[in-house]
Amino acid sequence: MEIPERTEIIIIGAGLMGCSIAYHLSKEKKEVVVFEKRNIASGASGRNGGQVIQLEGRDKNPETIKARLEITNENNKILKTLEKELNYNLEYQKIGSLDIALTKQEWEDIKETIKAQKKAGDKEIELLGKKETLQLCPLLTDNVFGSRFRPSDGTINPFFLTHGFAFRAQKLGAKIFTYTPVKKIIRENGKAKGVELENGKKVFSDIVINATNAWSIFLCPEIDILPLRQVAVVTEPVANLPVYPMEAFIDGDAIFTTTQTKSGNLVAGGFRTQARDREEHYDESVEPIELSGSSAIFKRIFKGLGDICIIRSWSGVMAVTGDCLPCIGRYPETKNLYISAGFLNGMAYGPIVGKLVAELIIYGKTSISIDIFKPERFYKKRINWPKFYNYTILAEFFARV
Amino acid sequence: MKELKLDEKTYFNKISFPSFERIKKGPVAIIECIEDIPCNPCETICKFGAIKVGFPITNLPILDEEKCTGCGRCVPVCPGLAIFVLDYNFNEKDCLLTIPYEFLPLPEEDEKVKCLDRDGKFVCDGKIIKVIPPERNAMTAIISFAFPKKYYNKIRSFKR
Amino acid sequence: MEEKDLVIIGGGPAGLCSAISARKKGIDVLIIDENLRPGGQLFKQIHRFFGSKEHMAGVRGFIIGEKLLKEVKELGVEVWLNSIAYGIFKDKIIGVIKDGKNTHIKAKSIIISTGATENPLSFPNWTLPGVMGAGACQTMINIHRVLPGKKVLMIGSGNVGLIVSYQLLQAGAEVVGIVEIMPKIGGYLVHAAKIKRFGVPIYLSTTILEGVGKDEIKGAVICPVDENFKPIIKRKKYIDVDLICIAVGLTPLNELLYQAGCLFTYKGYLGGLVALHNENMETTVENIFVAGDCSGIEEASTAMEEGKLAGIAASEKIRNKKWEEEKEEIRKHLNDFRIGTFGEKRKLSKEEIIKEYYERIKT
Amino acid sequence: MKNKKIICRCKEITEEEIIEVIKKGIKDVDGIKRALGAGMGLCQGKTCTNLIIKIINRETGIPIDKIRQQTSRAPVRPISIKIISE
Amino acid sequence: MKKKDLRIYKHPILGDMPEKKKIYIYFNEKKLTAYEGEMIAAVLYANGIRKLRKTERFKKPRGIFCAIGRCTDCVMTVDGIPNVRTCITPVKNGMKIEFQVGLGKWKKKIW
Repeated sequence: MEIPERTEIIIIGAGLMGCSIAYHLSKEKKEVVVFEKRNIASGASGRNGGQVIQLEGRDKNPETIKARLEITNENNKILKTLEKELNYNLEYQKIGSLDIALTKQEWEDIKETIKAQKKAGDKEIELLGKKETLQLCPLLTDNVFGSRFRPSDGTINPFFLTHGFAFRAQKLGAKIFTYTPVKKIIRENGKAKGVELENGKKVFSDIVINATNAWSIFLCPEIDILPLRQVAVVTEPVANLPVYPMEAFIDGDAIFTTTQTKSGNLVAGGFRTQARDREEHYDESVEPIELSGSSAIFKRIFKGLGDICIIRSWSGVMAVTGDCLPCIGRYPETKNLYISAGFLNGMAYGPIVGKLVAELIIYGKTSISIDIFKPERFYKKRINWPKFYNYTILAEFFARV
Repeated sequence: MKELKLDEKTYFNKISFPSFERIKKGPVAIIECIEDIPCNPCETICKFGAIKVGFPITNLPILDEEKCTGCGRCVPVCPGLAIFVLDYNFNEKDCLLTIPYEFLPLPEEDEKVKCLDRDGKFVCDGKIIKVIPPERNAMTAIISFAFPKKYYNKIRSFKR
Repeated sequence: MEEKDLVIIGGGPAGLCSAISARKKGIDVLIIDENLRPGGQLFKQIHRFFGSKEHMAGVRGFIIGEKLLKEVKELGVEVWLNSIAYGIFKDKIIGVIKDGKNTHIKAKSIIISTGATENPLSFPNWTLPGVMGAGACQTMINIHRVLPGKKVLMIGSGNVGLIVSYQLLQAGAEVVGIVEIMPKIGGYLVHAAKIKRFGVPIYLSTTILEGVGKDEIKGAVICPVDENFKPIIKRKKYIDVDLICIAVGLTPLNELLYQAGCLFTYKGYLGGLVALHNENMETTVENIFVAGDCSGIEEASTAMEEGKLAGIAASEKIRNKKWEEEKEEIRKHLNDFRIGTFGEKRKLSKEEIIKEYYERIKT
Repeated sequence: MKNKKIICRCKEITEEEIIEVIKKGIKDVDGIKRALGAGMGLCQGKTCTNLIIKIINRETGIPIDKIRQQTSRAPVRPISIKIISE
Repeated sequence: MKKKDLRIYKHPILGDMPEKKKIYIYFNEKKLTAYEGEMIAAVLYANGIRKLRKTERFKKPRGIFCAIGRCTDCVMTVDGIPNVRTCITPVKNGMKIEFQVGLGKWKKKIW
């Protein structure tokens, strides 16, 4: 397949966002070319637990809760029928998710969060006491205080989801070029004209979309999106364990456990990273302390899983914006340039965001408001990110601002 | 189905096969090693300097048939089990072939055996004459068996 | 965290020899091996090795193994058995599971001698019990001393296929045949002659179409191929076997080298992807050395020489001394081995590796 | 299942499935792993990687030395949680 | 019993099998003789048992493939723990080995 001289739309990045956008645009008969530095789903889309969690974290802000719920609810709706639509096995299972409290303080925080989220209009979430939590998940440690349960959350195979979009998009005419890194976006007179590839070749287009998440800043430096490294371990496949996508805080770190795939591999991980400066967050090797630390999550959260074997570890880089919400929409001051980046929890967004970005490009507006995610909010705004950071330091940073 | 065939032609003209004159004179080593294998224990072990590999050690071993006494020391040391000793004049009608043997159970002296060619095909009957037990040669037994002279260049093995 | 001068991962012929040569230079050496005893594949090699007197020619592999073990013991090399080096991390930190405990060792220098892995060959029903690697079969009969089948079909006539067939005969099995897809055998004729004279047929230009059986292998369908290696289906033939062994080559085991960040190159004659290294067996990561099959598939004899070389070279750096003459002597031995039909190509590949090492280390 | 050739023994991915994905444009081992899960089973691709390379080579004509190979991550053997977490 | 024993007691190169302590293991409740130091899968193969498990997706039987603990084909449920690589796990007296179906079941109570 030859790289064309020009095309209607160029998408940079073949992660979940890029592929979902490519699919939705191709469906509308747009001519789409995707450039990817490595493979499909090589970045965060292939390095996550596959949790579909609508309101990850402990959001207590009614405004963001509403906006996030509106969009992720729609995402869940899409997921219900997506397997059929893409004709691809996605291993989607709607089994609910838990946010568990392992200390009294966490338990108070969860109760407060639920209060705030219910008040903001969330009718679904439940507060489970210790007994109910253990009933739902008898594997959990007896040290659990209680949990937040959201029944409509679940898990999906992140590889298959991304490939499902990619393959379908290709079938509809999209061209995906892997191992074809983009050097820069060509911008002239306030307009995006196309991209220049690493090999020097220029490809022109009417529209350019930056969907490179943690790598976004290299192409669109005006919006300061921070890479945040995550480490996880994967176990051998285990049959029939009552495990849900779970969030918790341990020693100030956000951690998660889940079943990554239907075949029963358990995944545990979090932002338990040894990385210090920005550069190191892109490092995809795993340190010994990260490997043992991530494995230890299983012991902290569950009881009796000690004999299950770890078969793999990985690290990958998520992305954080100045307010922890993604940047989606038209790029300020540069016509025909769009961005969809800054995701910490892409599975809950990918399918719907692809659809909304396509709507925005084709119709100039979206069926659901994405105002809260608009890129303007950080455009050319210097964020005083800490030079050395991990999750804990960032949490403090956000608490301060 | 095409099979790998091994017979006297495989080795003829490719090695310094002792001349028939020499064979008739008495015990002599037959070295069926026709590839450039980096290996020379046969040269090292021969007290009479009858086997030459030289340098490089991938050279094919060359037998000096006049120097060879047919002592048989080279038989168990060949990693390829490719050296035999033939005593053409064992008796009036039979010749005697000495081969390395690494199987159990060992045959017994005087035992009747079926003689096989290089492809393992039955050729004629024969008789075990001598068995040197494996312990003496790092677990390679040395067996001498007799069969009609006319098969001297055909037979290389036996079954019981 | 424990700190060590030299850690050798894999106590096969290469690893043991590098330990011996480094220990002789006064280096504190630790060998990590995942088996219950070191020696690697030597203990299943019950045949006599080729070579010359200096290289224990004519001695059986497992006897060489015992000799090396004795030497390692006498020299006081520390050996961790039943220990898994599960990862190499930054700054030469090795993760090891020893006695059921997770430990980390920081090494000044590491020699990776993890050996090779058998190549698979897929055909219908190759997943059934009764299909296994030839090396696996060799482990079963010579280490575990259990016959995994009584009537055997061997796929591949390289030296491994030929030698394991012979050893199957020694273990009391019947080898129904050896199939080879090429028009000539892959290994040495002497090895082929050893089994032919006991009546084992070697089918050339022939392949396996499928394994037959419901729960276990009961037979196999073999079939001649044309000059383009396409099976001539109408001439296929069913044979009764209960074990199919796959002997279609080896691939260097380079997972740890990859984790250590070493650069690789592809060399078909050496079994696939191999770590770039210089004439001292040092990889593109300083103070990480490689030796034996994991630096390219050759023989145990070359593995041992490479091991010695790596052992001395690693010692040079640790002690800040030079033993150039000794190394030169070993290189000479290596060149002695790398001649002949198989050796020549490997020698060339090895030279290319060293050349590429210097090209890539610059950039 | 009859006469289907399994390539990844752990996840039981067949040759047909791999070829189908290659036809969709995936041309390296890592890509096949991500698209199908081949090589992500208990053995972590130790057996199937070479076979997948050969299939890619046969289907696409890309020389074997140009086909990107799978990566490796610790641990190289399955290790129980209770041991590795210490 | 003797008839089915596929151990190689006498070997032309390796000599007689060294004497080892006799122990017993159970395969699906059937009592089998084993010798200390033997690997689980080797004991089963010695007794003519080559089907060690059935796979998850296609429900096909599997046995030993690599014999060195890499391929994970020989995994079985040992003392209630599934996915144990039996080709490199030595037997212990009284060990309970079970044919594993699919991913296996944790017989050992884990919660």
